[in-house]
Amino acid sequence: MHHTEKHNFEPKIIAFVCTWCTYAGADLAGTSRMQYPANVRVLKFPCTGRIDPVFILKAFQQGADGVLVSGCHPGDCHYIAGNFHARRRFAAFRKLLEFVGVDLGRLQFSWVSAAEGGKWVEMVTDLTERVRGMGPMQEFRELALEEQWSGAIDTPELREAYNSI
Amino acid sequence: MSRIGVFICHCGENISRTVDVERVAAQVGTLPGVAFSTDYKYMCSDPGQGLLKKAIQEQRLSHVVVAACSPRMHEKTFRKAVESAGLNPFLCEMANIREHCSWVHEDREEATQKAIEIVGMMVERVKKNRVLPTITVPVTKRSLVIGGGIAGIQAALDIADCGHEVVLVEREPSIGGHMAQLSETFPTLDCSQCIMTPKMVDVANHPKIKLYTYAEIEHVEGYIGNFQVTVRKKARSVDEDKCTGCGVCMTKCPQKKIPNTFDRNLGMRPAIYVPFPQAVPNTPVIDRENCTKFKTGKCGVCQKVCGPGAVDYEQEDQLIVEPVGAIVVATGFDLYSIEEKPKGSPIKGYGEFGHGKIPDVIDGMTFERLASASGPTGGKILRPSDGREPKQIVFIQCVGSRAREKGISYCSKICCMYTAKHTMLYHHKVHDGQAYVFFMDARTPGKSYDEFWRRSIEEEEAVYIRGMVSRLYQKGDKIVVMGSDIAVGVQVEIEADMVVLATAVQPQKGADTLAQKLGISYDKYHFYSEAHAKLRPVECATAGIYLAGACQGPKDIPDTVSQASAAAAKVMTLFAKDKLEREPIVAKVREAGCVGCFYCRKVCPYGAVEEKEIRDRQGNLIKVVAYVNPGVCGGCGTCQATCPSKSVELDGYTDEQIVAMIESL
Amino acid sequence: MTNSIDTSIYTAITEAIQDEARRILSERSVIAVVGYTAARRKGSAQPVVITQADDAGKLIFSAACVNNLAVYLTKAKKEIPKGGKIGIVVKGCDLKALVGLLGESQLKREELYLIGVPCAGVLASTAQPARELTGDTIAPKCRECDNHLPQGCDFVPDQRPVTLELAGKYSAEIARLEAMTPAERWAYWKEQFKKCIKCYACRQVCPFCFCEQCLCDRNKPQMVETTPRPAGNTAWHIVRAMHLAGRCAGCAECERVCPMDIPLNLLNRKMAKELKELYDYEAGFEVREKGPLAMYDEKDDQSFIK
Amino acid sequence: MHKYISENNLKALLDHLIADGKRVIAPRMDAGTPLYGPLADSAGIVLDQLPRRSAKETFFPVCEDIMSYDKEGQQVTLRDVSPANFPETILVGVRPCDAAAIPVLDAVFSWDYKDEFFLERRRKTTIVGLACTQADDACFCTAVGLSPADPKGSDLFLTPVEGGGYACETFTDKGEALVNNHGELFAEPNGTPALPLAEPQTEKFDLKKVKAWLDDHFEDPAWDSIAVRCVGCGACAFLCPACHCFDIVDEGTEKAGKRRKSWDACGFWKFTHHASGHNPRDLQPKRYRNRIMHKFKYYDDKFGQTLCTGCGRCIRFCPVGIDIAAIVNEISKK
Repeated sequence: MHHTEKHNFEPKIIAFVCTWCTYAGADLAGTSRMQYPANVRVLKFPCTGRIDPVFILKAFQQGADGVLVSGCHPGDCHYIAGNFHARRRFAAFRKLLEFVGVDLGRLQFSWVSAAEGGKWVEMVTDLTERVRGMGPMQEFRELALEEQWSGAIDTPELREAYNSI
Repeated sequence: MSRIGVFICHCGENISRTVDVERVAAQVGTLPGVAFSTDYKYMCSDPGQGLLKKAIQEQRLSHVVVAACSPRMHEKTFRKAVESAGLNPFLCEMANIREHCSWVHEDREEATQKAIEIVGMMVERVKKNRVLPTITVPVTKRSLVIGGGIAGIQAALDIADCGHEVVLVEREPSIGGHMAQLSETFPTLDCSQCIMTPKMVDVANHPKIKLYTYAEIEHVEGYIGNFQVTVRKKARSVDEDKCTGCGVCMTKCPQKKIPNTFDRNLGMRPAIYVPFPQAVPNTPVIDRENCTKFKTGKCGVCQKVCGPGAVDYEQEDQLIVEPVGAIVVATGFDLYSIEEKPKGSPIKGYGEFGHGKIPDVIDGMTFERLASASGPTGGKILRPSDGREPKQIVFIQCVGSRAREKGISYCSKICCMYTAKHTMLYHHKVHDGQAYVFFMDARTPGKSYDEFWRRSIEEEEAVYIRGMVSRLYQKGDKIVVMGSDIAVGVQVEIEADMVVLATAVQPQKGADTLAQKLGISYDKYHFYSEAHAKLRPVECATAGIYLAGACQGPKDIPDTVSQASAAAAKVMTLFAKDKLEREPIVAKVREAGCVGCFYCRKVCPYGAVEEKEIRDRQGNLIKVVAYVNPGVCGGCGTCQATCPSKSVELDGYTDEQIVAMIESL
Repeated sequence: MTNSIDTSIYTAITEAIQDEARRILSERSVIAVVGYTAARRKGSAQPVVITQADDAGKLIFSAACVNNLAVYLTKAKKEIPKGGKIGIVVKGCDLKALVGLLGESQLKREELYLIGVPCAGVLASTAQPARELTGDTIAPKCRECDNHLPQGCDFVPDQRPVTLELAGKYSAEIARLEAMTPAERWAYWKEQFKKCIKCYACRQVCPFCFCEQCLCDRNKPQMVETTPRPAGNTAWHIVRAMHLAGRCAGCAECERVCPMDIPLNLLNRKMAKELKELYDYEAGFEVREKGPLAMYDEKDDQSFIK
Repeated sequence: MHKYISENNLKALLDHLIADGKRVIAPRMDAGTPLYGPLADSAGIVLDQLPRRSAKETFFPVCEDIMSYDKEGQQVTLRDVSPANFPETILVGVRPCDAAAIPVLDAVFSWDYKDEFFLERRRKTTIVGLACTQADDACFCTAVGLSPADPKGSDLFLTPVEGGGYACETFTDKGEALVNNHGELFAEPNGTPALPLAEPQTEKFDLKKVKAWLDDHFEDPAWDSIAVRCVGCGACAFLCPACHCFDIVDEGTEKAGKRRKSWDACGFWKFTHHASGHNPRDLQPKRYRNRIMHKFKYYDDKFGQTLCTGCGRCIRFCPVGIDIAAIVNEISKK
C-alpha cells in the first residue's frame, strides 16, 4: 500500500500510454482499488506508434520531472505493429536525449497490458520514487528561462518568476 | 471563444468519497473557455444525461467534458448523449477521475488536486477537438471466397443462400478440396464423397455463385466493402461453355501414363483429365506439361474427337477483375511431405522414416485413397509396391507435429482421430490383419470422439503403443519398425507390411504470397492470423477479410464447417447495411506539406497509404503526395509520429490536441 | 608541418569534369549540370548550374569544393530546372546523401547523371578558401572518409587520390562526451546551443531536410519554440538530430556551414553509431526502401523497456 | 579630445566599469567562437579577430521579450517590458565596419515608429571603436566608402600604436565622459605612430551606378544566375551588422506566454509567405534580390544611406559562397 506521507518534493510525472493496453491496465489498477502516488498525469494515445518523440521533449520542457511511455507488449499491438515501430523510435531517441545530457533515470519505457494493473502501479510508483530521489528536473526549466545575453532583462519580475520555481 | 461545459460525476460515492467534486467543478469553472460547470450524482443515469443535454441547449455549449469513469466505460454513452443534443459527438471528451484518480488515491487533497488537473487537461484538449463526420463507405454486396474445399463451399453456399453474389475461386480444376479425397469420416464413418458431392453440385448450380476453377488470385486492391480482385483464370485448353463433359477426350487421349495426383500418384490419368469422376465442373483440363500436343506439337487427338469442338489449344490465361465487398479466405491445408525435405520448409526431414524411399511407407492421405471406394484400388488396402494386402500395418502419429526439435511445435489436431479411423477401416477391410499405432498421447476432445478412439482399440483391435519410432528400414519385403513402448519401458520391433505416417498439417503452399496480396498477417508457419484469438476468431485484422478452415490452423471437418458458416455470418453482417460506418479516427494528409517521402507508407500496418498526384489546372504534375484511404486506415497514428513534417495527422489525436494537454500540465 | 595533402589530381579532375559536362550537355543527354565554379576570392569555389555546353569550362574541382550539391536536387530547391535528366558532380560523401534521397522517393536514378569525383579531401571551412589542404585544415569528415572513390556513378575521372592516414575526430569526441556525466554533457551542449541564432543554415544545406514545411516552422501547434533562445535552440537541434537518425550519412554540411561553430555532425554521428549498434544499419551505402526507423524486427532489443 | 591608453590600463578601465555595475560588452570566446558578450572581467576580451556576429545585437537583440501575458480564469493580464530597466552598457572593441552600422540603424528604428527597445539601449550605451589592422579578401569596407580607421558610430575610438597601447579620440559627449570619469587611466598622446592599418583589396564600388542599375532592374535574368545557388538560410542577414528585419511571435501556453521579437531574414521562404499561402517572393532569386535591393537601393531611397558596411561576414560564412562584393562590383560595371 502506498503511504500518503508528505514529501518536500512532489515530482510531476507525465505518462504517454496507449489506449488498448496500458490505459486499460491503469483502469484495472483502479477497479482493483490499488494505490499509487498521485503524481502521474496520463495522456491517452491510440497506440505507442502515435507517440512522437517531440512530445517527450515537450513534456520535459513543460516541467515534467519524469516521463513514462507505455504500451502493449510486443505482439499484442491492437494495430498490428505500432509498438514495434515505437520501440525502435524510442530506442534511438533515448540515446539522443542521453547524449545531450538528460539523465535517463527520468524516462521510463514499459509494456503494460490490460491485465497488468499491478505492473502499472509498480511502474508509476518506481518512477515517482526514483525521480523524487533525483530531485526536480532543473535542466529544461532553467533553459526555458534563459535568454541570449542581448535579450536578457534583469527585471525584478523576471527574478521573482525565476525564484518561484 | 469556446463555451465548454464540464460535468463532474460523483459516481455515487465512488468519486466523491476521495475527490471534492464541488471544488473540482468550481475550480475548472474558472478556466478560460469554460462556460458551465457542475457536478452530479450519476452522470451516466438518465437524469444525468438529461442534465447534460439540457445544459448543451440552454448554455449553448460548444464542447463538453464529462469527468467521471474511464472513457473505455462510458465514452460512447456520453458521445451519444451529446449527439442527441445536436453537438458533434467528437466534441465530447471524458476525464477519467475514477479509475485513474479516486479509486487509486486515498488522500482527499491530493486526489482533488489531481482531478482538477485531469479535468483541466481534458478542457484544453477538447478546445482543439474538431467536428468529425462519421465516415461512411459504400459496400459492394458481393463476396469473394478463396478456396473450394469444404470451408469455401460452406461459406459460399451460406452467403449465396442469403441472396448475395459469391465469386468462388479454386486453384485446382475442380472444387472439393481434401474432403473429396477422403474415404470415410470420423466419428460417424460416413462416406466423405457421399456428403461432399451434393454440396459441390449445389455450388455449381447456385444462381448466386460464380465459380472459377483452375484459377488463382492475381492481385487485390481496395478495402472493406470495396475490393477489386483480379482473378487469373488459367488456360484450361477446354472451352467450359462448349464442353458437355462426355469424357471422350479422356478415353481417347494416347498419353495415359501420368501419375494421378488426386490419388496421391497411385493411379494414372490421361493428359486431358478431370481430377476425379465427380469433379465440379465436370470439364476436363489439359495438363500442358505432359500433353504430347503441347510438348511436340503433334497429336491433337482430343480436339479431333471432341464433338462440340471445345478443345482449344490456343486458349490463354484470362485476367478478370471482380468487385467484391468482403473476402473469405479458405485456402485449407497441405500435408507435410514425407519425401525429401522441401526447400525452405521450416521442419527438418524425416530420414528415419525413409524419406519416402520405401514404397510401402505412405502418408495418411494416401491411405485415404487406398481405403476409398472410388480410389485406385477400388477400396482395397493393397501395398503400393506389390499390390499385396498388408497383414501387419503400423501407424505412426505426430510425424512433424509437436516436434519442436524438427521445427513444428503445434499439434495437427486431426491425426489422432483419423489414425483411429484408419485402424478401423483397415480392420474392416483386412479382417485378419493387425494394426499397431505409435502415439505420444491421444487427443480426442469432441463430440463422440473419445468413444470412437476407444472403439478402435476395444472393438477393432488396434494395438496402441505409447512411444515414438526411432527408425524403420526395409528388410526383404517387410519394413522393420523400431520403437519404444514407454508405458512398459521396452524396445519394440515390428515387422510390418505397410507403414502409415500421420504427417503434420501445414498451410497450403503459397499461403504467404496470398497473404501479402491480401494484406493479412500470418504466423511463422504461414497459418493466417485472426484478429483476436478468442473474440474475433474468424476476422482478419485487415477489415473485410475473414478466415475459414485450416488456413487459420489445423481443424477437422465440423470445426471447419462451423468456422465457414461463422465467416459467412460476418460477411452477411457486413452486407446488412448499404453503407459502412466507422469511427472517424483516421489519418489525413495535409497535401501542402507532403513531399512524398512515403515514410507513412513504410510504417503503415494496414497498407492504407496510397499515392496521389497533384496537378495544376493545365494538368501538369506538381507532385506526388501520400493519400490515406479512410476505409483502410486503422487509426494507430504511427504515420504521424513518423512523418518528418507532420503532414499527416490522425483525427482525434492531432498534435494540437496532444500539445494542448501537455501544456496544460 | 609536413601533413599537406596532395591535391594535384584536382587539376586533371577539373579537366575531366569539364569534358564530360561538355559532352553530355552538347549531346543533350542532360538538361543541366550542377557543379562547382571558381568565385572571386582567391581559391574560392561556389555551386553553379550550367545548361550550355559552352559553359562547361566554368566547372572546377578543388579543395574548396566543399558543398554537397545533392541539396540542389531536392524538391526544396525549386530554382533548379526539374523535368529532365540532370548531371551532378558528387564526391563520395555527397553520393551517400543521393543514395538516401533515392531511397526516400525524392529522386529517380534514371533522371540523374552522376559525375563522381575521386577526392582526397576538402577544406573544413571556406571562410579562408585559399588555405592549403593539410591534415589541419581538412574537413573532419574527410579524416574518416571511406568513400574517396565514389561507386556507381556514370562517370568518374580516372584518378587515384593519395590520402593521408588521419585519426578520426568524431569517434574520439563522441567517446569523450559519453564518458561525461549527464550534467556535464548538458552543460557542454547548452553552451553550444546557446550560440545558435536559428539561421537554419544547417537545415537549408541538408539534403535530408527536404520538407517543404519544416515541423519547426509550424505554429499550430508550436512543437518547437521558433525563437532563437536557448530552449528553442536545444529543442530544434534535438528534433533535427532525431529526424536525421538513420538517414544522415555524414556529409557534415550542417556542421561546416554553422556560423556559430556548433558541432552538429557530432549529434548525427552519435545517432549513426547507435543505429549501427542497435540495428546494424548504416546509411548511404545502398538504395534501401526503408531506413532503420521505418522498419522493425520482432526481436529488436528492448532491454530498456520494463 | 586625443589621449593615449596602454593595454593594461584599457583592461583596468574595463574592470573598473564592471566593478561599477556597468555592463561591458566586448568580443570574447563563447564556446570556441569569437562573439560579443558581457565580460565578467577584462581578462576574457579578445581583440585580435572580428567577432562572428556583429555588434548590432547590443541594441537589437537576437531575441527579446516585448510583452508577456497571463490568463487567470476569464481574466487576461498583459505586461509590457519596460525599456527603462535596460542596463547601462559600454560596448568595447568594435571594428569600424560594426560601429558604422549602428548610426545607419538609428535611421530605421527612429523613423515613423520610435523603437524604444533599440533607442533606449542606444542611449544607455557608449561605443568604444577599434581601428582595424587586419583584412582578408572578404573585407570591403573601403569599397562602400568606409575605412579601417573610420570612427563612424564610435563615441570613443582606439587606434593601436607601435609599441602597444592605443591612441584614443573622443567623438561624442559619451566618449568624453568615459575618458573624464577614468582620467587616471588615460595619458596624453605621445606621438607614437599608429600601427599600419588594414588594407582591404576590394575595388571601390560606384554606389550611385549600383543604385541606378537597381532602380531599373527589379526584373533581370542576372538575379537568377546570382542566386540560383542560394539555399535560403539566414546566415548572411544574421551575421550582418546592418540587417535589421525582425519577426514577432507569441510563445507560451494557454495560461501564460510571451510576445517575442527576434531576428528574421529575407532569405527565408517564410519571410513574405502570406497567410493565404501565396508568396510574392516565391523563389530564392527573388529573396536574394531583396537583400541587394534593400542594402543598395531601398534604404538609400528612404534614408539616403547604404545598408552595408563591408565587414565581409556574409561572404565568409555563406554556405554556398555567395559573394556580395563580387555581385555589387559586377552590378557597378553594368
